[in-house]
Amino acid sequence: MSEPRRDVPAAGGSTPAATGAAPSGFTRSEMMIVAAARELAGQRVCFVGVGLPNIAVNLARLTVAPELELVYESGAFGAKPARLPLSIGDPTIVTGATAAVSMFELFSFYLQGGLVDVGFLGAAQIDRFGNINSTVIGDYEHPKTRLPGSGGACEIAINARQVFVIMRQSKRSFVDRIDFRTSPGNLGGAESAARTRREEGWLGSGPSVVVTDLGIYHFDEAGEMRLDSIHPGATLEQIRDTMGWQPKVADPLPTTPEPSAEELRLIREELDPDGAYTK
Amino acid sequence: MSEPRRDVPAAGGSTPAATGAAPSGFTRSEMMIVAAARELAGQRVCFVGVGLPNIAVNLARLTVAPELELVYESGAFGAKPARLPLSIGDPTIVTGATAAVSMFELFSFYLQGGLVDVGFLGAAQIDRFGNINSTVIGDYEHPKTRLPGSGGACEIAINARQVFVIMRQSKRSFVDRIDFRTSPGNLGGAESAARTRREEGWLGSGPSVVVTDLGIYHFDEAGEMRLDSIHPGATLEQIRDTMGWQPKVADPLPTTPEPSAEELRLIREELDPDGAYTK
Amino acid sequence: MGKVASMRDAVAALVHDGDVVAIEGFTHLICFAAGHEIIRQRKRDLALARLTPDLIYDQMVAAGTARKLVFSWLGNPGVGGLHAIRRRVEDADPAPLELEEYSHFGMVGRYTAGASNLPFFPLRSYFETDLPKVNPLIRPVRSPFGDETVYAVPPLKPDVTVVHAQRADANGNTQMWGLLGCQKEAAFAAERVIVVVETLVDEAVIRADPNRTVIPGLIVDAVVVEPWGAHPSYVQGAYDRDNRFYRDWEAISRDAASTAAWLDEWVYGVGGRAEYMEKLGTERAAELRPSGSAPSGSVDYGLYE
Amino acid sequence: MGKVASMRDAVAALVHDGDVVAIEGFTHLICFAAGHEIIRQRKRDLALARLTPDLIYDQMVAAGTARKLVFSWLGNPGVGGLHAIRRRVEDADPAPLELEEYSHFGMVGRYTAGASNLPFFPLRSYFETDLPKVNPLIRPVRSPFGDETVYAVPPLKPDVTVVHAQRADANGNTQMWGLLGCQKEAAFAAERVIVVVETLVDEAVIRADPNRTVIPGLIVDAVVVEPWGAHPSYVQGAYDRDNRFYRDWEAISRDAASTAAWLDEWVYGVGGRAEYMEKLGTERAAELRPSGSAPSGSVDYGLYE
Repeated sequence: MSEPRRDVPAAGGSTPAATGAAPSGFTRSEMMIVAAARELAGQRVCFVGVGLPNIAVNLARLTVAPELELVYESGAFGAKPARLPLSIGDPTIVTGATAAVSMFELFSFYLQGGLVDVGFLGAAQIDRFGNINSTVIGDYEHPKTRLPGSGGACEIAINARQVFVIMRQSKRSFVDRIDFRTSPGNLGGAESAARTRREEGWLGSGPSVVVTDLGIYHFDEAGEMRLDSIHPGATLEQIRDTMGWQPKVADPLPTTPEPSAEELRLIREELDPDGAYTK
Repeated sequence: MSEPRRDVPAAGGSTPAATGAAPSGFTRSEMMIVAAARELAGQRVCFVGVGLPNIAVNLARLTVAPELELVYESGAFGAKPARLPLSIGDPTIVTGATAAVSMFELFSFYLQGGLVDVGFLGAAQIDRFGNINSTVIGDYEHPKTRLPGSGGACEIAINARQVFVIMRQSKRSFVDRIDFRTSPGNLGGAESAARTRREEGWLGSGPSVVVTDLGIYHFDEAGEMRLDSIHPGATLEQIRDTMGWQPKVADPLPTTPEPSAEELRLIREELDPDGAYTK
Repeated sequence: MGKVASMRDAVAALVHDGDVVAIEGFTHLICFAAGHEIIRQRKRDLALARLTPDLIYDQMVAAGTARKLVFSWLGNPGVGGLHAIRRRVEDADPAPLELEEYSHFGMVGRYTAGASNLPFFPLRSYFETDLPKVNPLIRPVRSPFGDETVYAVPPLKPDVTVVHAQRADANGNTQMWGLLGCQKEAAFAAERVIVVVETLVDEAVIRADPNRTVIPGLIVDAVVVEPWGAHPSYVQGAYDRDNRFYRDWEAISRDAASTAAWLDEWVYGVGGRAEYMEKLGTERAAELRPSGSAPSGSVDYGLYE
Repeated sequence: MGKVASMRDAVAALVHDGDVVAIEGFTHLICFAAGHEIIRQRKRDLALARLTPDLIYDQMVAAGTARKLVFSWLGNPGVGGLHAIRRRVEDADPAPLELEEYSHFGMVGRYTAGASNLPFFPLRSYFETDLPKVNPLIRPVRSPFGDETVYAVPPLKPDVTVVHAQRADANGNTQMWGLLGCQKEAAFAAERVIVVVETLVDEAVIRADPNRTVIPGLIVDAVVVEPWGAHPSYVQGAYDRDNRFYRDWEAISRDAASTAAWLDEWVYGVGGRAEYMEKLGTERAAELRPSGSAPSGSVDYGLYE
């Protein structure tokens, strides 16, 4: 499962920076969702787990990307859920879908077959090149924390045309060196990554955006994360305090436009009326 | 398709030996079907095309092998045809079947997965070791006669636990040396074939019986065809005149018991009432 | 109307000279209507892929559309040979025809590798046969576990795959039942997909039974509504195989002139499938209808609101 | 009654200490009832295979049935961790647990190779990840076409696969709808297969819709009729996922003592699934029913007489 476990309230406490509302009457989670949705403009097929990516994708369909088609990692395609799905395999994503397919078909024909434009990944750890760890903290054989593992993440990273990462920032998660590489990003840099992808026949061109509770990062020519937009209310100091390396910062650095009234209405009234994911 | 094209009336003239009724009011085709059906005693799962094998298998279900299950090469399983199927993909084998599966599933899980006890093959040419040609007469690049080719025959020969061959005898078809090896039999002999099968991981143990219009052959310790039973009305001279090599003959050589009244009734009234295959 | 197009427009836009074309369907749902339109539009130098070329490729080869066949079984099942193809193969009459030959499972593996973007598909076949000797694209591959060697076939990625089905919606979400062959794999493997259906249905019909969907609209370029488009093959639940035509073809195709005359009358001489069916006559069509219905019954997906 | 057996008899006869056991189902149709019976019968040293071990394997691991997990994603989806498993992995408490780890597609490929009797399954995954470093059974394989190298996983052939489904006949012909996961592959790959169904149906129901059959009776050893056998997971059209229990498990399983107490009460303390459901209460069960029906509609296979 590619859903970022840490995005779910029950999964444990938020990081300090993620706590509390942003200045203008919307939460950091709402800003994160809106920012991710806007990044989906022009995209077509998303491979998606539930939780924040699901809401972001559905918001995008209602706003910037009406043509977006969802492939759920559980095998539902073209879902029209009658309620907000509570898990990646919620029966509500199957009833009324255009197709429900086996995992073999999903991973072979949809994902590896090259039909997926955008895959979403969460992470326990990410480094500056977008390499991701969701397997263990500490040593693999004797882990300090045993995390869920790859699920479909490593094949999503390799076969989705591009990868979107949605996760909250913290010193624990934005690290100089990840403990285990579950999903490859830009490896040691853009040039070697491009060569490797070509030689090994990857369909994907790697991570294209990281949306956090504090800002939006893209990857520069060196393949390194660069802060390209800072969310309203966040500061560069907060950004730096929640990362294990000194991030590159766009100059000038724009502020992410606030969620519009319509975007907020859609989230609050239609996509997550109980606030399960966006409180 | 594994059905032997030559078994079908429209496919062209019969060989001389196959012409005419056997002595006691049954045809050579009927004798052939009955002999093949009896050989199926104790078998469970058959991979089958239409035509003679289909009738033989259904006769066996009604007589010596009530537990027999049919896997049609077109993907129907557990068929209960409401009429005699006229082709391997006749819709009557699908309506009322217990399963209808894709070719991928059929060849991967049923056949290569090892569920098939008996596969049926026809042949344009067969040699003394049961190696089969259904591809070309003459040189492959410049064939004298272009035959249908393998279809599923080569994987049936390798993965069905054993192979039954049903074909009429003639000098053209029972040959010293086949022009092209489409489906492997006992290769150059039993010993090398057993070693090859073991080393290459075949599931099948090769051909176990050849039923013709004149007799029944099994394979001896050397892996060579041996005439084990001669049909009523056939002579050893006829046998030898319709083979390209001097066949081994069991001593004593029993005569195949004639079709029983019940066997003939089942064929004529239930399995092939129009005599499409058994005239 | 989404992707709905006429057969003429779909073939004109999506099938090009020189393409690798797969009109799939194992005995069932063979789209003769698309093959005939390709003949009428005088497409040339096609590489025709199909497990069982069947009458439709014999007709397309006779009409000069093809330079090559990629196949596993070449015959008129239960009847005889494919004589237009045999003339070209045995006598180069009127021109040679390139053959690239596999077994059924090899073809299925090729489509599966194509659909899955795999560089090869492994299978336990071809051992000790002459097929790898005459087809250099059947190659041994060594397992990285233990010492075993099996065979491998390369991906087959048609430029166009044509699939006939019982029904689809205007977006190309396609459902079929009965024998499924390898249409799914051939469609996912293809660059472009034409779906031809007996009936265009509302999206709600598709959405009522998502497990019945074999091909998602996502990979479909055109939906052609062409009832009887599979005749003389058949459509489960809609019409039977026209075995008489399969038998008739044996005589028609044994001679180049009678084959050409048949093409003139039944392909070039009609504007499309509707006219072809008119010519065939309602009586013959009526004979091919099932004798009754055999409903699948309905299952419940449940409302989860 | 063909292969119909009680859960107790099926598990006693078909699951043995030391077996490789797969109770499959991706979020849907997870057979908790079989897992609980395996716990009650105190099976030991099992190697448990599943893409997502989910709560059922956390419970089976907590109960001491397992020596090993073969898996791809270890968590309580949307909620948290699997704490009994984590205690054994992180702290060897009360004993170590062997892990053999793949990705989802790797597991699917393993079952597919097992079902197909292939020595390996190739896939485009694992490039530049650390997974092959910690699992020597993920190995590179070179394509015989061109220079490409992809990865391969070995076949997985469970001794027993358990599949939950909506319905089967007494011979084990099994139909399911909704998310299909990789139950088909896991069942064909297995030495023995137990099918657990909500409803036993007449063979005629199966035969009415042959395309709906996912597992043929041919490979099934026992059919267990156990309504609600997938709770707290779900059965499309029959009942919803009990998300409350998934959340509750987070607290229950964080502590070894409360986990043991839960097992005492809900597994050892009941004779089987019927008693478990009685204990759960009709009110909670009623809440899990779908809010209405969503019929698939019927298709026509046609009578061909």
